[in-house]
Amino acid sequence: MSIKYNPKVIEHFKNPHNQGVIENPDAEALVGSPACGDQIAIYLKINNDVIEDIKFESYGCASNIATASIVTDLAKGKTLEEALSIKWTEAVQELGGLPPVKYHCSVLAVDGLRAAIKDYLRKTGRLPEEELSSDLVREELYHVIYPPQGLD
Amino acid sequence: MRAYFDHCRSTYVDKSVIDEMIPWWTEKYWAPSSFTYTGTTAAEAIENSQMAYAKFFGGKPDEVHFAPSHAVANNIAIQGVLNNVESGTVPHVITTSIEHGTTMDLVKQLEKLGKIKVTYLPVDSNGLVDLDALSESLGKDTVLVTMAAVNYMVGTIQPVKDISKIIRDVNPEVLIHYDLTWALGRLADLALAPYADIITASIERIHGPKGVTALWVKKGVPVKGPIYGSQAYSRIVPGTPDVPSIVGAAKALELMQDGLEQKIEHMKHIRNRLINETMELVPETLLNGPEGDLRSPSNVCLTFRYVEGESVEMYLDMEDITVDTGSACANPFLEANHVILAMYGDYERAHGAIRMTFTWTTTDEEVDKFLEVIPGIVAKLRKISPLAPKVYKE
Amino acid sequence: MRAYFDHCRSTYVDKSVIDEMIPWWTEKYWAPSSFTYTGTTAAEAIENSQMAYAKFFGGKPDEVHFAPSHAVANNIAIQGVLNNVESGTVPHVITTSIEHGTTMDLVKQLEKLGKIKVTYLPVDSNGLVDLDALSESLGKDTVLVTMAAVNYMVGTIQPVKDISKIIRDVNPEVLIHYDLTWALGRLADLALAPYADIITASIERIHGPKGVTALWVKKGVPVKGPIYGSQAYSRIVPGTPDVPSIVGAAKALELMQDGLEQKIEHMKHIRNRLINETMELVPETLLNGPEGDLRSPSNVCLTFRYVEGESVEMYLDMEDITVDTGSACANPFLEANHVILAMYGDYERAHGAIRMTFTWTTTDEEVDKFLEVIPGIVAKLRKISPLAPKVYKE
Ligand SMILES: Cc1ncc(COP(=O)(O)O)c(C=O)c1O
Ligand SMILES: Cc1ncc(COP(=O)(O)O)c(C=O)c1O
Ligand code: FES
Ligand code: FES
Repeated sequence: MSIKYNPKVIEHFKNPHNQGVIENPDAEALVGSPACGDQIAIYLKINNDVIEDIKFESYGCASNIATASIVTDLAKGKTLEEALSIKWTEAVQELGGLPPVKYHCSVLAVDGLRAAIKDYLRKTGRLPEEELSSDLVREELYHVIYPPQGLD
Repeated sequence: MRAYFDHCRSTYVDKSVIDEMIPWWTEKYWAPSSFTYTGTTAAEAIENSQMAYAKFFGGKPDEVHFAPSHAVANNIAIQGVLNNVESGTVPHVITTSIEHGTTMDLVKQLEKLGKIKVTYLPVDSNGLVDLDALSESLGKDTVLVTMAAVNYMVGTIQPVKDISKIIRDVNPEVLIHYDLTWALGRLADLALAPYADIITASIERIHGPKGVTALWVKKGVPVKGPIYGSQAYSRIVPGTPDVPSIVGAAKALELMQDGLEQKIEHMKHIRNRLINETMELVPETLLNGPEGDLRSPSNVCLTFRYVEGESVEMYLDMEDITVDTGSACANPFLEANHVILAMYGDYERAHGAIRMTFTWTTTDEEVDKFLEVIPGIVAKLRKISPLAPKVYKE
Repeated sequence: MRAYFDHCRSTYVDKSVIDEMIPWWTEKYWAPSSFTYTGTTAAEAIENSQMAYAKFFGGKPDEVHFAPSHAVANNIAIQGVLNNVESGTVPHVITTSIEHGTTMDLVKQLEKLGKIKVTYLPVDSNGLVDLDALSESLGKDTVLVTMAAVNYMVGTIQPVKDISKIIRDVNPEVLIHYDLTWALGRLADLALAPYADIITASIERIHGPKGVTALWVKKGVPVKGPIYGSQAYSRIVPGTPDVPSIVGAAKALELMQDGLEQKIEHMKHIRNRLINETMELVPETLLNGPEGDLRSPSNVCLTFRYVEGESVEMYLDMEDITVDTGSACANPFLEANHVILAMYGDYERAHGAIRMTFTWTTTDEEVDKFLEVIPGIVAKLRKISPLAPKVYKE
C-alpha cells in the first residue's frame, strides 16, 4: 500500500511550531518511544494552572515532529486539566490524518505533554512521587506500542 | 533533475538494454525448444547469455541458470541445497550477522521452522567477517556457508577467496554460496567459480532487466526445489524462461564490462567526495563501515549524530534527493538497521544512518546538490533534537 | 511473415505495453516505500495495478500480489497453502489428470516427496472434469482443489462455478485455486473471486510483460512460503517488486478488456476456420477436445492419423509456420501428451497431436498459409508411414 504524509503534516514537519527549549521551565519531560526508539522533550511555562508557553524538542521522524508541533499548539493557553485530556486521536485529526504505522508517534507527543504536566503536578505536590517499577513503565508504554487499544 | 543515491535498492534499466530486448518481445517472442527454427533461435539466445555469465564467473555455460527474481535465486541456492540433506538430520548453515533481508529473513525463517541450525558470524567494526569464528563454527553437520560478497548497507568487501580457503581446508564438502548482487560492476574480478559452489547475482543493479538473476550452480552440486513445476526448459528453474530478459542480461553484462576500471575509478571519486566533503561540512558525522579499499566504490553510509534518519531522508526528498536510511522509523517493522547494530552495537548510530548508493553514471552535479543542502538540514534537525548539545541550539 | 500458432507457449508483448513500461525503467525506476516522493510514486503504481486486477477478478486490491513468474505464483498458491497444514498429517490435494506441467509436475513432485496425497480427477472425451469423481474424492483431509479453468492443450473450458459449488457444498473449508492463465482474454467473465480462494494468471498470454503473474489470495487464506526473504514490500512475494512489469500488467489488462467481445468473436472465427477447413482438406483428421462453446476460442488441437506430430511440426516450421505438438519425440522426456492420453487413452492420437493456439491479432492470412501447406505435408508423411492404409501410398 502506498502511504503518504498529507500536506499539513509536511507543513508542520518543515516549519514546526513551538520548537526549542524554555530556559528554567516550570516543568519538563523527556519520553521515548519503545516502538522505534525516538524521543521527545516537552518544556512548560505555567501560570495559574494555565500553560502559558510550551516548547518541544524531537529526535524522531517527520510525523513525530509534526505531531509535536500540533500537540503543543493544542496545549498552548489551555488549563492543565484541559491539556491532560488531549488525545492522540485529536492530534491526528487536527493534522488531517496520519498513516496508521505512524500513530505511535502522535502517542509519543501526547505522552510527552502528559509527562511534563505530571512533572508539574508532582513538583507542586499534587501527585505523589511515583516509584519507578518496570511494570509501571511497561504499562505506561503499552499504549505507545499498541495505540488503538491504548488508554484513550 | 533528481539526485538519486539509492541504486542498491533499485536502479534504471539502460536504454541499450531495452533496445536489445525489444525485438525479442515484439518479433522473436518464441519459447526455446529443440529442432524448430523458432525454438532453436530462442534456445541459442539463452545459450549466449549462459556463455557470457559462465565466462564472467569462471564456470561452464550449462552451469548458468536464470531465475525470475533475486529472492527466487537465493531460495533455490539455499533451500535447494538443504532439500537434499537426508531427513532426520537438522543441517547447519553458516551466514553472517549483516546479510541483506533476502538471505537473512530466509535463513531466519528456515531456522524458525526448525529446518536448520544457523550460525550468524560476528563482524568487526569494518563489517569484516570474523574468520576465527568461521573456522570454529564449521562442524561435521555444516552443509552450507552463504554470504554476500559486498555488504548492501555499509559496502564492506569480504575477502571471499580467503573465506573459501578456510572453509575448504576444514571441510571441503561444505557448500559455498556467494551473493554477488551488489558486487557486480563494483569489483574488477568476480571470476569466483573456483571458490564457490553456487553464485547468485541480480542483474538489475548493473542496469539490466529487473526480473532476472543469474544463478550459477557448479556441476554435480545437488539442488532440489523449493520451486517445482515443468522442467522442460530447466531442471533448476521451472517454467518457460523469460527469453527477452535473459538476452538483456547478457547485454547489461557486456555494457558493464566495457571500461569497468574507469567506471570503478569514477565511483570511487564520487564516494570519496561524498564522504570527505560531507564530513568537512557537517561536524560530528560518523562514517559507518570501512574506509578506502575495503569499501565498495559505490557505497557511502553516514550517521549525523543526534538526528534521526527518516527526517533527514524526508528533507532530502523534498529537495529532490533520494537516499536510504537505517532508521527504525522508515522500516515497516520499526527495526533499526541490523548491520550497523551488529557492527557497533549502537542503536542511535543505526537509527540515524543515511545510506547513499550510486552507479557509474552518477555525476558530480548530484554530489554538489547533496552537499549544498545537507549542512542546513542537519543543523535544523539538531536544533530541535533533545539529544544535541547546546552548541547546536543557537 | 511467419504464421505463429503457439501463443499459449509464448507470445509477443504489445508495443503499447512496452511504451507504458519505458518511463518506469528509465526515469521512475524507484522502489516502492512509504513517505518519500519516489517511494510513494512507485507504491501508487503498484496499487493501481492491484486495483485493476482486483476489479477484474472481483476481489479487493490488497488481495492482489504479483509474482515474478507463473511457476512461482503456482508454487506460492499450492505449497503456500500446504505449508500451513499441521505437521504430522499428510494433506489431500485434488487436481485433474490434464493439468499443465506447471501444476502437474509440482503436485507430482510434492506427492513423490511424501508431502501430500493426490487425486487426479478423470475427464471425459471433451476434457471435462468428472464431477461425480470430484464429490467422491472430497474427504476430511482434503485441503486444496487446484486446476486450470481452461486447458492448455485441448482448450476445454471447465465449469468452474459449478465445481466450486460442489466443493463448498461438501466441505466449505477446502481451498480452491484456479489457474486462469489461458483463460485470460479468452473468456468474457473471469470475476471468479467469489468462487475461489486463490487465483493465478500469467499476464504474458495477454501480451503483457513476461515476468509477472497476478496472484489473488482471498483475505484470511493462510499462505506461507515456499519462497522466503525480505517481506518489506509483500508478505507473500518476498523481494523488491518489479514495478515496471507490474505497471505493464495493468496496461495489458486494459488493452485486453477493450473490445473483448469482438476479440473473442474473431478468435472463434479463426478457430472454426482452422478446424473445419483443415478437416475438409485432410481426411482422417481427428479433433482433440470439445467442439463449440465448450472450447476456448483460441485453441485447435488436431491429430492427422498415421503421422507423428514432430514431423508435421518440423515441416510446418520449414514453411515458416509455428505450431506445437503432443508428440513424445518433441518432448524432452519423450512422453506423449498426457492430456490426450487421459482423454482418449490413445497413444497414437497423442503422439500425432498438433496444437495451434492463437490470439486476437491472428489473421486470416496466417490461416490461409497453414491451409495451403498442411494437406501436402500430411500426404507426404502418410505416404512414408507404415501405419497408413494403402490409399495414402499412391
Ligand atoms: C494453465 C497453464 N499453466 C501453465 C502454462 C504455462 O506457463 P509457464 O509460463 O509457467 O510455462 C499455461 C500456458 O498457457 C497454462 O495455460
Ligand atoms: C546481497 C544483496 N541481497 C539482496 C539485495 C536486494 O535484492 P532484491 O532485489 O531481492 O530485493 C541486494 C541489493 O543490492 C544485495 O546487495
Ligand atoms: S518517531 Fe519513530 S516512527 Fe515516528
Ligand atoms: S522417433 Fe525420434 S524421437 Fe521419436
